[in-house]
Amino acid sequence: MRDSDKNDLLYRAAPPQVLCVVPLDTFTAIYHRASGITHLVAPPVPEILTALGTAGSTLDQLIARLGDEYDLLDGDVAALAARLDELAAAGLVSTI
Amino acid sequence: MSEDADQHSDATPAGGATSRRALMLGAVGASAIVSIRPALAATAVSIVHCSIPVPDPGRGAGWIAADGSVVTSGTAGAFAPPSRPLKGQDVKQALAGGTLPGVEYERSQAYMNYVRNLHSGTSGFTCFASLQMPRG
Amino acid sequence: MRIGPVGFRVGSDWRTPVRQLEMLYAGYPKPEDDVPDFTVRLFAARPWRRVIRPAVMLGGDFVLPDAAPLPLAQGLLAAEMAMNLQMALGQRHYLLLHASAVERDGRVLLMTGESGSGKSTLAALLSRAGWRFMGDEFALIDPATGLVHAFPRLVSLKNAAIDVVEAALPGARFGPLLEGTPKGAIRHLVPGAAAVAAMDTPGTPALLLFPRFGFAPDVRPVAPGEVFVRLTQASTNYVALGERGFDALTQLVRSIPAHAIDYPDTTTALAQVEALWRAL
Amino acid sequence: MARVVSDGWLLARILRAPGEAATLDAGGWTALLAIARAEQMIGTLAWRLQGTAMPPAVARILGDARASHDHGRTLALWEAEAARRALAPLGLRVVLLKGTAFVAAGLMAGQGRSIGDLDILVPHAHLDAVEHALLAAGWEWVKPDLYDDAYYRRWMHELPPLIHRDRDRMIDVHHTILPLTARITPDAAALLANAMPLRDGVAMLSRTDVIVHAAAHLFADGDLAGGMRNLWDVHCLLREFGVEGLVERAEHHGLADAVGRAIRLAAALYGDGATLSPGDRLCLRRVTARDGWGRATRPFTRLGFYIRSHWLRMPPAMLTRHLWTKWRGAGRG
Repeated sequence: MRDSDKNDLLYRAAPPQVLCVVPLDTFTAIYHRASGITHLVAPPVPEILTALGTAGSTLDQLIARLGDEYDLLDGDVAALAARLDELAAAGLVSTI
Repeated sequence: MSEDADQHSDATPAGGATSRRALMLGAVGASAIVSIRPALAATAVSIVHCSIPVPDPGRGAGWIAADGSVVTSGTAGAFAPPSRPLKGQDVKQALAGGTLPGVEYERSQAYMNYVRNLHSGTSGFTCFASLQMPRG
Repeated sequence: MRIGPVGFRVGSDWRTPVRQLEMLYAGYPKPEDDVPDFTVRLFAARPWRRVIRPAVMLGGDFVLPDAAPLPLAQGLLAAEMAMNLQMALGQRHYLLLHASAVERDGRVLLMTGESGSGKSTLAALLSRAGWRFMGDEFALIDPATGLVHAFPRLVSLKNAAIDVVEAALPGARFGPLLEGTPKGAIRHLVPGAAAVAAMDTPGTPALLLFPRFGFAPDVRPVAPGEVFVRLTQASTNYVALGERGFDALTQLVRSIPAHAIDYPDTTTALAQVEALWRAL
Repeated sequence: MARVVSDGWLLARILRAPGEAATLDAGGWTALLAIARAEQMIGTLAWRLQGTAMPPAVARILGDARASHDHGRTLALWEAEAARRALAPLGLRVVLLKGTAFVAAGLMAGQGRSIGDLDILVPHAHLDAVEHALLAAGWEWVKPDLYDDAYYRRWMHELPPLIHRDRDRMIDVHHTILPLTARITPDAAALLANAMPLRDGVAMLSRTDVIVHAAAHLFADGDLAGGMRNLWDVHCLLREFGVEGLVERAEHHGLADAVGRAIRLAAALYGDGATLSPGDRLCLRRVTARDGWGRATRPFTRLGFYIRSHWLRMPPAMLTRHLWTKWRGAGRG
């Protein structure tokens, strides 16, 4: 997929009621009720899930929202896209 | 467990109201999610058909040295990684004293040393573990 | 027979393994309501293999198609393996941790590690030093209460551990010495009468250790994130329990300290354990 | 109770009339649980006996079975969702088959049912696109064997099985409901055209087609393995959907015989009984071949049905070639 296509994609986080989130240390354990799968995640994953929400955001909207909330040490859209791809593969984010 | 979720979102802006928390998005090739898989595969399918990626795509690319460590691509004496993940069944046979199919002895030894060094949290670990645990 | 809260029924094409089980599990009660949780069957692959080079196949409610048969001389081991298999594949009430467990003052020490880490040996030795033996293979965590339930099946001692424990527990009862099994020499130790008498009393988890035999003495804390992943891999039914497993495991990980201990000999290990226990 | 019948009939009797569980002693319960586990119907039994009086140990075991089924249902529905997400960019809806369809639609047949693979039906013309989309979404081929692969692609009604690399779950992608080698050719286009939507991008076969498929799967394809469960499916589907239009639809697909037999056997096992032919009785003998230890019994009846299943699927010369290749393959392994 070309990057221009990716910018138009709407990413949606799994709704909070299907996630059970337990911070352990730098890692956070997430039980995804819809899939029955446990994920152990590191930052910035919990932050992305919170900022993304279920309404749907584009990459640019999401990175702007994260920038409002945090000091982004590497404001790299490609890196954010990689994180979202990973989240989509895990089923915690959908693009459809 | 909903309290936990609340607790977590409270904890997120740690550092107080005056300074915002720093956040790294990480590198493109890095990985921030480990999905937990069954420790003992409950069906024959997963034991025979599980696979071990060499090296773990979550931990970046590289070649495999003779001792199984992941080194910079092109390092002398190291081997380019296999194009496809190793199959559980092939690894099982190699563990019993053979070589991996379709590769020469030294290369097989290097890949197998990588497999032996796998630890939990790494892709392929569960496959390797289940191959070693024929019983519960 | 009933081991801890779990009832088994064992059927066999041969008399010997059943007789050995009856002898070794003589002090154990019958299953609750006489309805066992699991059925285990030891059977011949072909009818004539009952008598000619008899080979024991493992059967029951839950089976691994890959499991290789064992010679009849190791029939007792086959029965134990088949029972473990029912637990590993079929247990859906308790979160199973591949761990040994001992209890003192109602509080439980859990020890988990690969085969050869010494968790069985240490549990057997601690049971002589004022601890109640709860099990050497599976610790059962009740997701509803977070308590550890005992599963005091026969202790499976391997290779060098056989001599160590025989010397330390001179009055104990043992099964026959099984040579040349897939895991080397194996001898089963019968848990003490006190362990069986108290097996219906659960305990509160208090400390988790990851022992490792054959290294210079070392004790280091293990972070909760790592403990969590290691325990999911030390549990055969974590994934199958779904959210109940997640709740039970995250609660356990957040409520008790965890340490890795390396030890060159069992005397060192027992001292390490007592020191960590006192520091709780 | 005059005599404890410890074969598949014990399970059938309790599923038909849960009240009769009150007559079971400890041995009867033990046999019932072993048979239900062996037939992969312990979840169905647990659901059916909910609220019935039983010993505490049995209540505990069946309670665990219900929890286990709930988790299995979650996993099955998630696989369907994963397939939907993978195929949505192609503009294709996922037509769910078998167990996953039953739980997705909330049918009685799905209550407590164990579900293994995900089975879906897609148009034959889109098979290549579907294959690529699934491979891109993390599914991988299970069988590396070239003969098997070529065999599947040429003769079977489905793609060679795929397994998901992270979730270890298999998907069977069907383009029709019987192998192309079978002598009967159901109308696959009609199956797709009449599928009932369940939600966005997800559908299941129509009320009549779903029963036709269950019957086809049992008699024209399989060797009756899992017959107790499949006939329970048929029994539940008939209860909820009735028989209106069923005969005409079965005839349209060329499966009137299979559907007729499925209705008779389901009624004999789980319903009000039926007039049975000698062939029906033989089928029931095969289906209920289980003892109180959960062991498969009646080996010759089983073997007969195994050979019959291949006979139905393949012309004789092809069958010989197939068995020969498989036999040589087994020898090599």
